[in-house]
Amino acid sequence: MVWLIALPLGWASLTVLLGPRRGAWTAISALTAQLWLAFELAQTVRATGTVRHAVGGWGAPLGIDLAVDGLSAAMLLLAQGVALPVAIYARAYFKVRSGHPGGVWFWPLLGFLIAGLNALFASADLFNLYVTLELVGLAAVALVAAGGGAPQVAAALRYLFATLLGSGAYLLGVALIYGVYGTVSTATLEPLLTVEAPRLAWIAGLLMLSGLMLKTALFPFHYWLPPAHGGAATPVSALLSALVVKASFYLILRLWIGPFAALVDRIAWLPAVLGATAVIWGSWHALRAVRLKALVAWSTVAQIGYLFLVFPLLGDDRIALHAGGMQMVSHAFAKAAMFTAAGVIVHTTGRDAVAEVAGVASRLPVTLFAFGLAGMTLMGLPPSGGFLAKWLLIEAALARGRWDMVVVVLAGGLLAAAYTFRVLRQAFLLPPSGERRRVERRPIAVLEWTAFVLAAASVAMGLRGMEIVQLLDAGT
Amino acid sequence: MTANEALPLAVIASSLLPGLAIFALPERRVGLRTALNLFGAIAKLALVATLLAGVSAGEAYAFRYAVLPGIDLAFKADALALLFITLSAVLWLFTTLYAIGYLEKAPNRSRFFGFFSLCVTATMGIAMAGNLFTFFVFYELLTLATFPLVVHRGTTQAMRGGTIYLAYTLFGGTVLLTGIVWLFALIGHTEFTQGGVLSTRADLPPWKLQSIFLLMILGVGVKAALVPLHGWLPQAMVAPAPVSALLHAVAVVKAGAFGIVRIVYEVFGVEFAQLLNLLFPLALVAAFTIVWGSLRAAFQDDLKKRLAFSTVSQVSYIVLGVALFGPLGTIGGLVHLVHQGIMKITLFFCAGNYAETLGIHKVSELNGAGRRMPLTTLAFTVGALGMMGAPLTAGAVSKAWLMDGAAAAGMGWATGVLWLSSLLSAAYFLPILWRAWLLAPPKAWPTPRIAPHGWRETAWLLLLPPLFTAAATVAAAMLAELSFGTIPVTPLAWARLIAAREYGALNAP
Amino acid sequence: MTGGLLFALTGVALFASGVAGVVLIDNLLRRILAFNLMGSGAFLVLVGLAQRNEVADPVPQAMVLTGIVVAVAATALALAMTRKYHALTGRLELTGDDND
Amino acid sequence: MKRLAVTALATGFAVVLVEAMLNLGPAAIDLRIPVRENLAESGVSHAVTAVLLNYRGYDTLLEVAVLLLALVAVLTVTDEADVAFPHMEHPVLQTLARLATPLMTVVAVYLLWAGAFRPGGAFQAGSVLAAAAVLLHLVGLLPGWRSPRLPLRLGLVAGLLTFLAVATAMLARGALLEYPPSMAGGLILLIESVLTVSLALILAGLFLLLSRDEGPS
Amino acid sequence: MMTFAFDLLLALSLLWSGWRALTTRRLDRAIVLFIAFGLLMTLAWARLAAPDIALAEAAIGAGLTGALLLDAYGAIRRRSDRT
Repeated sequence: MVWLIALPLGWASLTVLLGPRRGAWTAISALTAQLWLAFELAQTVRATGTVRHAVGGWGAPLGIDLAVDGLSAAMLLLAQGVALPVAIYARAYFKVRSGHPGGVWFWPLLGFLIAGLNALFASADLFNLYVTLELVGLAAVALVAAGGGAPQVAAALRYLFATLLGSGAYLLGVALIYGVYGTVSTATLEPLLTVEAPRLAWIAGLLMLSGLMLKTALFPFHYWLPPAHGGAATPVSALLSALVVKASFYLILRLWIGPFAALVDRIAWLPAVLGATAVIWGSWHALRAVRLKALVAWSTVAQIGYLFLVFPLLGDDRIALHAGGMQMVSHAFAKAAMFTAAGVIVHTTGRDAVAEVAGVASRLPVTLFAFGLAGMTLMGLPPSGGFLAKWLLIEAALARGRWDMVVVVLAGGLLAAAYTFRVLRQAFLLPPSGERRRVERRPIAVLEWTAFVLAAASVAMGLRGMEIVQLLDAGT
Repeated sequence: MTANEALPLAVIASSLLPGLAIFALPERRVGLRTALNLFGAIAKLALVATLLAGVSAGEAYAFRYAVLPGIDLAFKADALALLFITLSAVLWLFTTLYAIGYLEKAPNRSRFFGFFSLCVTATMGIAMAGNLFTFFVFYELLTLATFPLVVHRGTTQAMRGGTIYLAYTLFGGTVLLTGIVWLFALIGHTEFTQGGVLSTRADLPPWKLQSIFLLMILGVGVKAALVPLHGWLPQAMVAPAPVSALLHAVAVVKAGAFGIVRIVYEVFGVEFAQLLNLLFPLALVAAFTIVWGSLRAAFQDDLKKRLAFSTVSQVSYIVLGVALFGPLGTIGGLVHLVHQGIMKITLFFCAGNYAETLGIHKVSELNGAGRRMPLTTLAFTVGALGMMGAPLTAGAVSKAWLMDGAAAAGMGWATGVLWLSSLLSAAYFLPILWRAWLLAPPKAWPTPRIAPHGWRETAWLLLLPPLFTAAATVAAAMLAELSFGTIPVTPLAWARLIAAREYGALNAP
Repeated sequence: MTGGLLFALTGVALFASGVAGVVLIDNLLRRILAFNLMGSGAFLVLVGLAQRNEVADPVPQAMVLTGIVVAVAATALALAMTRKYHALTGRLELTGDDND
Repeated sequence: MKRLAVTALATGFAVVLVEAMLNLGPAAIDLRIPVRENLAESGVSHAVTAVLLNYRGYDTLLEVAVLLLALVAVLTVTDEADVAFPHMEHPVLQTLARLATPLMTVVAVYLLWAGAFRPGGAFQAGSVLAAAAVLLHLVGLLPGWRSPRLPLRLGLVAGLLTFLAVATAMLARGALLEYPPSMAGGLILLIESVLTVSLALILAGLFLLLSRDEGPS
Repeated sequence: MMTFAFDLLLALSLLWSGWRALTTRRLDRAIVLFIAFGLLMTLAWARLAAPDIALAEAAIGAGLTGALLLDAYGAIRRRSDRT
């Protein structure tokens, strides 16, 4: 587990040493090793329950503890699983666009991002989590800004202030918690934070959660996401949509079912309402988006909404939790696939307007297939992971008689279908005459197939549901 | 994994794997692609034959795979499944041959045949689904796999048809899903069982069960084209002829009808459904659809549109048969599931031939087509007569059983409906035959593409399939009672087997 | 009322005004100032509240040291991007038009 | 309108928070005790340094990573511009700076060494060195940076890599960063000294990189 | 008592300088005020018996950050003048 954090830190600094535009293979080989490590870790967790590690041998509350239970293990596996294909994609992507400013220091930034994510998923210490949040946030912002153009820098600035505001609120929350209880170790806090907790603790909880919601771009804090995710270089968009927003959501979930479990019951409706609004609002904008990548970015806003629907449904039957986990995992793969596929389309046709992808079906079948499969997951159509997530969500909602949520979920699915097919039907259209003679770049197999692999993975989740659920339940 | 578990999977694989392989094939590898297609189709037939023998001998073929706690992907090849499987497997072979001829030198054939095989796979899955979850998985898969076929031509008009098709089917799927999950939340599983899982659960509040039934029927009713959910079917006629033939005569609409059969017999159980007063309303809807479809058909000048509305009407025969409480109706409905498929595919093949050979798309252009294309027109005539229920055709058989069923169920009015629909179908088919045989051909055909060679009026692969299916239409009637020892070979015999098993003790006459 | 608590309260006020600043101020440089105020506020709360009984507590102090370094890192990045943005557009305020 | 709303919200929030703070009991846990008790094994006698590099050394490790990341980020954002021209050529200031620099270096070294038993340590020392560099730059004795060459890059990452190496080396006999008490002092000093250099370079770099993207003044 | 009065004064001046840094019209003044704020923070840390932070704040918070801000301000002004 420790190596999952140390390794990326190591190769990140190593790639700095190697210099500009170097280090692709270092990163890819290291990521392969990490994927294997994460897999091994997941096996251990499934077999023996939560894996703990007391850094410095002191143990909480004096020292910092790392703890990986089923949920964390799943997220770690997910992070490496998405990062590796995206890294392979990125290598080819920046190779063909040797002039792209985003490629100069991409690998170190990627390294720090992954290190931050892994550290975040493994940490059991509120302040340490703050540091990891900053690591992730700054790396993500830098990756966006690396795009170079004014829109990217503007988007990055928006993103930066959003994420700083978020982590600032989180930090104040941590400060209050330490003030009240004199510790920041989640394990130590859990028994202390009861319903009789002083008001300061409640405020702290609200601060931390709302700060994280801002980082997760939950409606109405979503304003920064579409420009940032839609404008960045394709591999970056993929990483951000697939992993970075998930990280802060994971933390919300972790705090919600962990330390703050006793406090949050009566406000559970709030994230759900915001989530429902996000589903509708995001889908609506995705339907109207002009640029292909903007469409995908807005769909992220909508899909994040789904995640927040689980909170009122969390309970002893862990169905809602399973739904959340399943949705995180399958959406991560699907969205990475969608962005990478969109990137291929934009790259080869040289156009990025949805209205101009006509005829792609016959020219980029693999890519379009990937896009379609990813779309399946987003729509929640079987046999995809998204479908299982939807099924579990509806099941959980029905178990508590929440028909309103059922309606939201189903409506969201139909809307997702609407904006996905908006692209697909364009792609199936015959290109207007004369289009053929347009100058186009040759499609690159690596790009096409990495997108496809990601998409296939998001669908395959639908057949491996058992394993995922078992993993999520491990160590609890 | 035992052989009995492997067989259902093999049936799925026999079209899935060739399909995936075909996707990977480059456009120009015509030979290999054809080989793959035919190999898949024939392999599937062989497997189905084994299953037929086994099931009639009382063997049970089933396979389960856990997807989520309490949710399995379950396949079972029982008698009912085999009825549908056999139909699709046979017609898939014919349609593949037809499509190879039809799409000669057309672009994107790899994509076409790839999705085509996926559709058949989905159909197999629907047929062998062991629970509603599995059924839904393949039901939606069918939707997704058909879309690229409907819009295959890539014209804006095709796109319009495709979009409408999606709008209807995805909506239907959503409603169906709601019903299924609700049921799951109530009873904790969604298995199909002989006699219905709910029949033993009279403790559950009826209104819940009734609304679940409503949701499910709405969901599958879209594909079964029950009025008013039928709007997509005529629109989807923009698809190439083989697609209309297999999908809109067999796979898609039948998937809907088949779903209704499963839901009534194996989820609710026919007695229990009767108890909840669910069958009578269903019968009414079916009856209305039968009449309405026939009426609309009569006013279509576009040949394929006319056939489409006739499909709308004919598919509801099946639903009606299911809704008629009693074994006779069941037999009638089930046997019509097969007969209507054979007859309607014949008609679509012929329509495709007219379009490909002479560029005829409208009924009003058919004058004298019989003289130029006698064989095609002959096949068309057989199919049309079958649709009217004329003697010596498969149509007559199913209609007879349905009428007996109606009588037995004490629903005299249903008999009336059937007669009325026969008259109406005569009203919209006879003019076609009259034009084709008796009127003088025009000086020039709209757009003649294929020149005649002696008595061969069009390409081999276009001509043979309709002739086969037409022959089958007659054979199904002539040899209705035929069977090899214990193995029932005709649709009718098989339907009686199913009915016997569904209604247990009281054995079908 | 102890000195620790007093500074904690000051920290709250600083944090609040910092947040208001980040949200309200359009000028990027000033926004960066506001963010730094916010941070300092949080740090004051962290140490001040922990030391409300006037006994030095090394743990939050170490945390604040970490926090300060992180803050300066963020500030540097923010400034770098602000300067780039100004170089590209000649503006110091984000406008709505580069939003999708 | 928005201005009013936000101000009102912020004020209200502050009031609520202050009110909640004013009536707050004692903390459940007091970490001062364990900090003091384990000081002996921590390898240093100054509590803050003990927390910073031993008890919560992991935070510091990640924090160094954040700094390095920030530097790389600044590198990505500021494009390959020419080296900035010195701002001013004021002889008096230059001599002053020349005198100041060695002095500051001494101070830095003292701080680093003092960190073990009284206020001070790598961060303070590093920032003093960085300040010296900034000063030299301001008076025009030290040019801004191009994108750093290999030796410089080595200096930048040395701190993190050493820290990481030591931290993971401890895995051989226990947990991450679990120094054997006997060696703790030495190891911490090693880490701190390398860190001082790297931190100085990084902090200075943040400034020297930024101050380059402008033409002649 | 005396010390508390001093703390109070310090707190108030912190708030004042911070507030002015956000509100004063001229940007350069704002930055200078911010540096002053940083130095006051140093005092505050000293009062909170946190000399380590005081050192760091002086060097990094006031020193480096201030230098960065001033430098950025200068660069931006020069560029605006050029164009």
